[in-house]
Amino acid sequence: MAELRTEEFTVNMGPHHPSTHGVCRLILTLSGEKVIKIVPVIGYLHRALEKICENRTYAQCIPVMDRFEYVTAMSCEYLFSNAAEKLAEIEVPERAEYLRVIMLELNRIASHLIFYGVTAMDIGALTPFLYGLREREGIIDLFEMTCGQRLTYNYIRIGGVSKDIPPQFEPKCRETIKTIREKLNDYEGLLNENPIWLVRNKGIGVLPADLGIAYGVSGPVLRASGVKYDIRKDDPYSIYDRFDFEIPTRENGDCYDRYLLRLDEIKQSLNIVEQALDALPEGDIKAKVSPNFKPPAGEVYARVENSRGELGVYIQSDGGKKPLRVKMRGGSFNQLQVLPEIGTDCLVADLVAIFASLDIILPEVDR
Amino acid sequence: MKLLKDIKNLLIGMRITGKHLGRHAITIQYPEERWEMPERSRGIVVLLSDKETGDLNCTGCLLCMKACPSAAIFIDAPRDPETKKRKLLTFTVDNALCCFCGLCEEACNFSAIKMATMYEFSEPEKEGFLWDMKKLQEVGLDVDYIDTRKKKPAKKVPKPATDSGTATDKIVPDTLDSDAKQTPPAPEPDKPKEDGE
Amino acid sequence: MTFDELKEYISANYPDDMTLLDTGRCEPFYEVKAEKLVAVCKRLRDDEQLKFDYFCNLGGVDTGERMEAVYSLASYSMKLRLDLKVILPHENAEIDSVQEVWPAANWYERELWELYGVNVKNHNNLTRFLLPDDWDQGFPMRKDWDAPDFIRMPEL
Amino acid sequence: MTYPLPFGELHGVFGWLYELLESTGLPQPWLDVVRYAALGALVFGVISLLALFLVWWERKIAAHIQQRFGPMRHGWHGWYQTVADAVKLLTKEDILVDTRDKFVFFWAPVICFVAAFLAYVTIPFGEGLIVADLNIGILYIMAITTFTIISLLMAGWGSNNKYALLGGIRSAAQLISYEIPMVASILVVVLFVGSMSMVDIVEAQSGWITNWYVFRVPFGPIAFITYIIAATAEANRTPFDIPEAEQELVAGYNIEYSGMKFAMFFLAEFANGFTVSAIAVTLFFGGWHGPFLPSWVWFLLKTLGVVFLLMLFRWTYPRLRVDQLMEFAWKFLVPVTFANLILAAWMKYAGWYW
Repeated sequence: MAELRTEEFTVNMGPHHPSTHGVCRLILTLSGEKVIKIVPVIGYLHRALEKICENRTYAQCIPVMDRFEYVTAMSCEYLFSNAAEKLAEIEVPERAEYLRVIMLELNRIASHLIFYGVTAMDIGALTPFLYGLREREGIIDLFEMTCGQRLTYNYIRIGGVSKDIPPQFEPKCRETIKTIREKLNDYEGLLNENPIWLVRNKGIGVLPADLGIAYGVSGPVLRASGVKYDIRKDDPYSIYDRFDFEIPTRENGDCYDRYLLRLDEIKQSLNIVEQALDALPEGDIKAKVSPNFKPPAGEVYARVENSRGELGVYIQSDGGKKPLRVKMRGGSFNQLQVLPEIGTDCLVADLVAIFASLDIILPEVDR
Repeated sequence: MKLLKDIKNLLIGMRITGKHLGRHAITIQYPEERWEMPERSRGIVVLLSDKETGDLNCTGCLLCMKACPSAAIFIDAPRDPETKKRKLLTFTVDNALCCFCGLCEEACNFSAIKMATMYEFSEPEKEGFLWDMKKLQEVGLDVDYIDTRKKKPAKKVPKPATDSGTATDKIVPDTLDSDAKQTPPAPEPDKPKEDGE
Repeated sequence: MTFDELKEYISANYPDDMTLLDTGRCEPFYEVKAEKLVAVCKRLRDDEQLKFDYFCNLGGVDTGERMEAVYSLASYSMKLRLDLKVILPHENAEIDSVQEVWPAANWYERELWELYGVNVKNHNNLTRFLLPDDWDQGFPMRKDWDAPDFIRMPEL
Repeated sequence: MTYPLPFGELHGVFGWLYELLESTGLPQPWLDVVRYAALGALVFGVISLLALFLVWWERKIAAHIQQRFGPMRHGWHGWYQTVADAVKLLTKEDILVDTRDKFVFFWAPVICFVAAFLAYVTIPFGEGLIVADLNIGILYIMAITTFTIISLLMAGWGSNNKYALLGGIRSAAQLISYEIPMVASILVVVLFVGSMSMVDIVEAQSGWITNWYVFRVPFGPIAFITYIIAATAEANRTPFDIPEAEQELVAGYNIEYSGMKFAMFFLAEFANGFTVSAIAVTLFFGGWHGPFLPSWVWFLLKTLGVVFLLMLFRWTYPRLRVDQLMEFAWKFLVPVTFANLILAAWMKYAGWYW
C-alpha cells in the first residue's frame, strides 16, 4: 500500500482573528495542528504616530501619546512628559508627582485586569473577562472623575498634571482598592487552581531568561522568567524610590507564571497606590510651563515600566516648538518578535495561550 | 488525591459563577437609563454664551485653534482695521476630527469654549459632524459653566506669581485670577469648578 | 556605576571608538563611527563592567542634512543606560546590522530601512513590515517626504 | 383496530384529532402516512421551540453569571429575542463560497439538523408521551446522534476552509472518542434495567427518589458523572467545544455558513444539548416520575436542570486543548467507565443490588 501523503499547510491567523488582540496577522505553517513556523505580519494599525508627533507641538503630542498604547495611556503621557521635562530641566511639584504615581499604578492595575480577562477568554473561559472589566470599570471611573475621559486621558502634562483630583477621589479610590482586593479572591478561585487552566498553561510557551534577554523582552514577561528587572526599581523615575513595594518574579517563564505574576503585580500596585494616597502632600500640581514650550536643542531617551514592559521614547529637539524626532518603543514590539521563537512546535491552541500571556497590544507594535 | 483536589477546584469555580448568578446586573439599559456623567467629563465641544446678554463669549483670539492637536477647530476672525479688535465670523468644529483632549478648553481665557458632558452626537453623514457657530452656540446654551472672564478689558497687570491650583495653560496674560478678584460679581475662579458629580 | 563613572570608564577604555556628544543632558550619548559599530557593540555587550545586553531601542533621525541612528542600550544586570549615535549621510546611507549582537535589533533595523531608507547590511530579512507590501511612495519618515494625501498641520 | 397513541396525558386532545382523521374514511396506509407526518411536524415544532428557548435561556444565564442583562428588548426580558434572531437568519442572504464542495456543503447542515431531530423520536417526554417506544430506544439515540459527526466532518470538508477543516477533523476525533465512555456509562443503567427501551428504563425508576439510578451508590453517581462529561463533549460545549473554539478556529466547522444553514447548525447544537440532558434525566433521574405535577412538566424541569448544569460548566471553565481532550477521554474516562461497568455487572451478578 502506498504511503499516505501528508502536507503542511499555511493558515492565516489574523488580521481578523478573535485572539490576536487587535489586528496582528500570524502566518502559520501547520502540520496537522502543530505549528511549525510563525511569521508575524504587523503594520495593520500603523498610524504613523511618530510622524504625527513631529508635526505637533509638545503639548499637542500628549493626546497623540494616548493613542500609542491606549490600555495604559497614562504611562505614555507620563513618559512623554518626563522626556520633555528632562530636556527642558523642569522641576515637577511634589503633589503632581504623587498624583502621577497614583494614576500610573491605577492604570497598571486596569491593564492587568484586562489581561486577566482577555487571557481567560482566549483559553475559553468567557466569564472572567467580564469580571476583570467590572473591576477595571471602577478604576476608569476614577480617571473619568479626575480628568474627564475614560481611555484617552490627556491628564499628565509637561510639568505636572492637568487637574487636581476632586475631593471625592480619595474615598472612592480606597473603596476601589478594597473591592479589587476582595475580588482578587474570586479571580484566583476561578482560574488559579482550576485543573483545566493548569494543563492549558503550565509548561506552555516557556521563555528562557537568556532568550528573553537576547530579544530585549522586558516587564512581566521577563520577570516571569526569573530576571528581576523593573525600571521602577533599577532606574527609578518619578518618586518610585519612596515607596515600599516588591518586584515579584517567577521561575519557570511559562504562560502560567506570566499569569500569576501579573496578579502579584496587581497586589503590589494596590500597595503603592495606598502608600501614595497616604503620603499625598498639598501644593501645586503643575510647574509653570509656557504653552509655547520650547525645550533647548538636545536629545533624550526616557523610559518607564508599564504593564507590558519597558516603554521608551526618544525625543530629539532642535530647539523649536515641535520635536524633531519622536521615536517610541513599546514592550509589545519585542514580545511579538520573540513569539516565533517560543511559539513554534506547539499546537494552535497553545499559540493562542502564548499570544495571550505575552499580553501584546498591537497599537504599541504598529504605532 | 490530585483527582479530589481537581474536583474541589472545579467546584470552587462553579460556586463563584453560581454566586454571581443571583446578583443584580451592574450594567444598565442604555437608552432608557444613563450614567450620570462626572462634571469633568469631556464630551462634545460647545461654545458658551454670556448668561446675561446671550452673546457668545468668544473673542476670536484663535488660541483654541492653535492649541487643537487635530486641527478640528477653524475660526475666521479678521481684525477690524480701525478698532484693532477681532470680529468673529465663523467658528467651525469638525467633530469627526476632534480627539476630545480638552486642550481648547484649557487654552481659552474667556470661558468661551468648553467640552460639555454630552456624548451623543452621532450623525448619519460625515458632513453632519461639521458644526458651525450657530449649532455650537445652541448646544452650549444650557451648559453650566463658571465665568472666568474679565468683566472689563483691564489694564495689563504684571504676571502674578500665584497662578496655582488651576493648571490651565494661559497664553494671554495671567491676569485673570487677580482681575476676577477685583471684580466682586464674578464668581470665585480659585474654586475648582469641577466639584463633585 | 553612576553616569559620571560610566563616562570615565568609557573614555578610559574606548578612547578611539566612542566620542561623547554634548547633546545628552541625562544619559550619555556617544557617537560611534558606522564602520566600527558592530565591533563596539560587541565589546560593550561582552564587557564585564558594562554588560550592555539589553537592546532598548533603535531610532532613526532625519535632521534634514544627515541621517542618524540612535541605539539605546541598557544592562539588565549592571543597571546602566547608554545611547549610541551613528551619523550617516542623508542619501545612500548604509549601516551594519547589529543583529548578531542583539537579536532584538532585527525588527528595529527593518523599521529603519523601511521608514528612513537606511540600508542595513547583513540583515537577514529586510522586507516591508509596517507599511503595505506594495508601498512605493518612498520613505515616509524622512523630513522631505510628501505624498498627495499627506496633510500637515496648518501652521498658525 | 386501535393504535397506540403516543400522547399520554394529552390523549384527549390528540385522540380527538386522530378520530377526526379516521372519520375521513381514508384507507389505512394513508392514515398512517398522515399520522406520522403529523407526528413528525409535532416533533419538529417541539425541537424548534425548545432550541429557541434554550438559546434564550443560555444567553440569560450567561448574562446573569457575568452580571449583565442579556437580551432585554423583545418582550419580557427579551423572551422572543431568539425568535427574532431566527427570523433574521431565515431572511439573511446565504453567502456561499465559490470553492465549496457544493453537494457536501449543502447537505451537512441538513444531516446535522435531521440527526438532532430524529433523536427526539424515542425520548419519553412524559408518561406515554413518546413518538415511538422502540425496544432499542437508547441504542437508537446513540446511533442517530453519531450522524452529527458525519455532518460536522462534511461541513468542515465542504467549506474548503482550513479553519473549518481543522474544526471538522477535531469534531470527528472528539465525538468518536467520547462516544465510548458515553455508551459505557449508559450500559451501566441498561444492565440493571435489562432493557434498552426508554420507557422501561423510566419505569424501572418509579417509586421513591432512591430508585433513581443516580443514587445507586457507587456505580450510579460515577456513571452519571462520566456520562455528563461525555455528554458535554458530545454536545460540543465548553470545556470541550474545540470543534468550534472561537479563539482558535474562529468558528470551526461552521465558519463559512451563514443565514439559515448556520441557523440549522446552531439549533441542532442546542437540540443536541437538550437531547443529552433528556437522556441523562431518563437514565439517572427517573424520567417523568414526580409527584403532583403532570409527568411532562417533571420531565422538562429535570431536563432543564441538567441543561443548566451544562450551562454552568460552559460559563465557568476554560477550554481543553485537543490532545488533552483525547488524553482525558482515553486515559481517564474510558478506564473509569469500563471499571464502573464491570463493577456494576459484578454487583448485579452477585445479587447485591436489585
